[in-house]
Amino acid sequence: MIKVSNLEAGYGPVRAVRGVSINVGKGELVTVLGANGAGKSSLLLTIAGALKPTGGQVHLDGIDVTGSSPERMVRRGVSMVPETRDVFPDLTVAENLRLGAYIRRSKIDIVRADLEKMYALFPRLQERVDQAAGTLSGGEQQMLVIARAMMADPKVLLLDEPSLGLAPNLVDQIFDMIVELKTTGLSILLVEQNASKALQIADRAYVLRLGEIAAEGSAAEIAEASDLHAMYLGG
Amino acid sequence: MTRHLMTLAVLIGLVVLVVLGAEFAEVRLLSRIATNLCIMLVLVLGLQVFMGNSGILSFAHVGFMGIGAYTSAMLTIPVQMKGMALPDLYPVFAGLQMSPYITILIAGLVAALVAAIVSYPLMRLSDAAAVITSFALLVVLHTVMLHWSEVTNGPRTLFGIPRVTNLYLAAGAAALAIAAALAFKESRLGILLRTTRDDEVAAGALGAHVPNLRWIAFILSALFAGIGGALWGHFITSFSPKAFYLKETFVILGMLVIGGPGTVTGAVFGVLIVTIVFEGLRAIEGLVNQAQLFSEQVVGVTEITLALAMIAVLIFRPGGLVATREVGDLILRRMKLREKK
Amino acid sequence: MSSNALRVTDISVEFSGLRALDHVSLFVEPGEILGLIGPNGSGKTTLINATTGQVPLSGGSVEAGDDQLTGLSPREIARLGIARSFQIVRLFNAMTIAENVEASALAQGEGRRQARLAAREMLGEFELLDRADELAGNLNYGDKRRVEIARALVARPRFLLLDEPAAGMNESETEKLLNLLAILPEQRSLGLLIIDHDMPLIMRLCHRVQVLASGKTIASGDVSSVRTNPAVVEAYLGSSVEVHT
Amino acid sequence: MVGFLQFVIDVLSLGGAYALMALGLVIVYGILRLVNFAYGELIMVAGYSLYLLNGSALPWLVMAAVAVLMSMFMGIATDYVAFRPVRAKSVTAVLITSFAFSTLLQNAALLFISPRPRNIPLPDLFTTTIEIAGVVTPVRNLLTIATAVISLALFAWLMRRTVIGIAMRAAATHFTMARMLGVPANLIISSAFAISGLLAGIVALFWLGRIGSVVPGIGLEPLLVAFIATVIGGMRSLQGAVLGGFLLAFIDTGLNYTLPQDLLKFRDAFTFSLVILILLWRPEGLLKGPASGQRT
Repeated sequence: MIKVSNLEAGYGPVRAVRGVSINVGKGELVTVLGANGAGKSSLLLTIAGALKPTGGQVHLDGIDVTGSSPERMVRRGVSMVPETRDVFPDLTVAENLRLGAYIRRSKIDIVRADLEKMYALFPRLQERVDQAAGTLSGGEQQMLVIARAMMADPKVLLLDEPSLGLAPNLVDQIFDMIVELKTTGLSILLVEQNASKALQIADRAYVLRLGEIAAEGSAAEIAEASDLHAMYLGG
Repeated sequence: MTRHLMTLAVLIGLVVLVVLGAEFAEVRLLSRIATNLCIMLVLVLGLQVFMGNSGILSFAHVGFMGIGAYTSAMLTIPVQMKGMALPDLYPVFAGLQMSPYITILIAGLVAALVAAIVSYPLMRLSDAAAVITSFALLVVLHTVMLHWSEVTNGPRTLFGIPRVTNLYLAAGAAALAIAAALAFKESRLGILLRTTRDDEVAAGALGAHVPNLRWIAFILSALFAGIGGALWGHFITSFSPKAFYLKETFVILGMLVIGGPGTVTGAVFGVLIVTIVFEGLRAIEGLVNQAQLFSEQVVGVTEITLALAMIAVLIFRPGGLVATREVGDLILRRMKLREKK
Repeated sequence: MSSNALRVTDISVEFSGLRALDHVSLFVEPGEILGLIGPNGSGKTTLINATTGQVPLSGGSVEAGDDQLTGLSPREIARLGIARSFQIVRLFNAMTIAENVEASALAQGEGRRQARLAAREMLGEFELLDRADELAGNLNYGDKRRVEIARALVARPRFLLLDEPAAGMNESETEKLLNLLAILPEQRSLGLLIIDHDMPLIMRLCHRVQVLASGKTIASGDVSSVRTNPAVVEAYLGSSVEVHT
Repeated sequence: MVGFLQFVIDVLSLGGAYALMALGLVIVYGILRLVNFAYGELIMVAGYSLYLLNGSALPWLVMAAVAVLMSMFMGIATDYVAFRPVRAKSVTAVLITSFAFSTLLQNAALLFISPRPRNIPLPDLFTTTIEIAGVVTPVRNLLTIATAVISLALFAWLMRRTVIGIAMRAAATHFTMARMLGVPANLIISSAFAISGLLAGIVALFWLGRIGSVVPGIGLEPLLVAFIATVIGGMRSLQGAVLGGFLLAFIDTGLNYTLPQDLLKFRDAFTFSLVILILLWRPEGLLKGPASGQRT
């Protein structure tokens, strides 16, 4: 589905992503683990087109999409949920979701049906349909940004730290929803700090360290083999 | 230290060249142009002191130029002419007539004082808010000049101002302005103010007092503007409030932006280049109008050219022609490079 | 805790209803290096911003020795000898390296001549003297970081707060930085607070470590005890991973 | 009572025009955080379009529509000439380029048309007066009120109900996030400039209708009005712009009614001093606008 080869990216002189190669198959849930500052978010932003790569390629379904603008990536079927959880605070929940379906705005009936699906998946959002998104709780905002990304009907979903700053029971809920989204055949690339949770639901995993891939394998292998503790807390 | 002296020498040398060129050519028009150029130097350097070091665009500058021009005019118009030139003048000033050389300085001080009072609260603002308030300040100053007929003769032309500004006086003032602008830039205050220009937050975290630094530069800038305005008034000898509004603002800003607001060298180069191009265009405009090639007068070509040049400079060379290093610095660096080879 | 320490007592910070810091306390002794760690979004940078007056406190107090810092502006706090660096380097890019460092001394109220001497001396120590007249904006990343630290030190701070000084550095640059920072506290008798994600760096450098998660302190103490603290492990890794030690 | 009604009509008709002007400035500022100094020239462009169409056989409404379209076109052109090339560089750079562009347009009018005022075609309706409850008022004033109400309602509908409107409001807070949903950045920005031009074009009809002619410097006063109104109301809030417009009209009209003659000439100085005071008291204006914002 998505194939990233030797990707390089950074902010000015800072090289955040250094020659990273990963791939995500169709319907696969792949997680990228790593300590803070390992380059996980930069990797996702680069794939989504929000950060310009300085080297390497990104292929989507075999087509070279390296350096496409974010709006084009969405049209090609790659949606991103950034870690900053950017709801549009002054827009209502319904308006946020409507904007999520921007690229499909002419297909009114299909969009309406998808909207109902999202409300079924996130009933909390339906209760707050006309509320300004800025007034939602952190967990509700997380649900909103995921639902909003799904409204573009993506083939690939890039999720950046969905558990960030949420209470444990909410984290469980969010992860349950990610699993449910996966059953629809969606390919998911999940960046997480919460390694144990991510490894429980992922098919495969990569470990990023200082902008480079330090380990890769099935979720079980990674959980088994690599010393996560050393990676996060020093060894 | 040497590089500052080098800069000073080169820039003042340029002024001297302009003076000598104008004198030896023995063309009256050239002398006029050179005098005007030197006055522009004072005004543009004044704007550079504030805008170049603080990074904040100010529209109010020519307002202070106007204050200077009117102050010096009011104090120097011969007593016998005052009844005609300024019929509404307050009686206290009616019998007053001072030496222009003193009033030019007073003009600068009055402009600086007004700037000190009105700008103090504005210096906390940044970005768009700062620019809009400076624009508002220009409108306020203009409105006051337009209607305070006791001092300005209202919207009508004020005449009878003694002509004292000649090429040497203007060139002397320009040389002083160059020295003062350079000295300020390299002074304690100048360095600290430039840190606030490059990064306001980091400057605050070092302990720089952002509003106070800006305020001092703004006052100094108004001092230049006031003196420049007075010199201009004693050169042109009659003017109305129209002379201190958007058109003049545009020219002064254009000179600074094209030359490079960040350096004194840039300000000087900007004045030189724009003046030369302007005079060239104006001559062509004059010829075309004289030949009556078109049914109406051709006007506005100079402004259009300047506007295009400003936009082009900001797109292709955002810092202006001389963006960060003064001319002395550039020369010494080149010499060092050559030595190494 | 001695009376001349930097003391942050029970502070809270709120951003539009969200609690970024929730009753956090810490202290840094002169001559000591304290590491502040925690997962993303745990409030580390906010703590530095709150200490140096960049964000207002909604509760608690900050003192340095006998000086009350609560409610002061960043400028006043800087003048009381608290220096900081930023997560993203913030140099004065259109000014020379020398001017960058000099400005810091000037901002402390030193005269032009002393400031220049102090700046030269500092640049000498940082081996930046031969590049003093280069524009700061043209430096490479590692050098920018070093200029930023030199700029902070020339103000002779009592306490220096560094926000991710090693972020974006390669291993040799990090090593250089580590050697530089390790000797600072004793050499200049200042207290150093350092945030970084590079755990090996924190381990080798810090005398004590404090861990934040979701705006609260979840652990503090010496490096090895913090590493094996179950709450810390959970904050970093999630609950169900076994701890290898 | 008659005096009061007169006052209300004056405030509403002036306020309607002011509010539309302010809205046109804010819609661009809200999204890009950049002030458009060439905004007043949109009025000038509409005016000269009318002048050039004068004498053609077209009905006035068609001429008016063409003038408004020209103003929209020039709005978009402003973006391409003055904003787009320097947008990423600095706030000051854009202020200067838009100021330069403003001067460029004015002088182009001076050069290619004339420095002297040029008459524009107006429908008879604009010059007739009407008596309501004892108050004699130009029909133009009532038309201004009606047009302002309709335009404001349309504008509100556009921003609340259409996808592009919602996208513009979204872009005002998180520009990059809007792009990550597939909203093209350039479309949003061009739309903002087009709407800005549309509003200026509509105001131009009434603004010029009062004077009957157009000169190259015509844009300055409406620009000043828009500045003051937006600063009072809040530079980033659409509602604030409307509020600021009506408030300014209230202040202006109030000063007109109350200030003695010899102080009235300083009215602009008073209102601008007020701007400065308001910015000091509330740098954000009366209404704060969206919670956060970023430039592209």
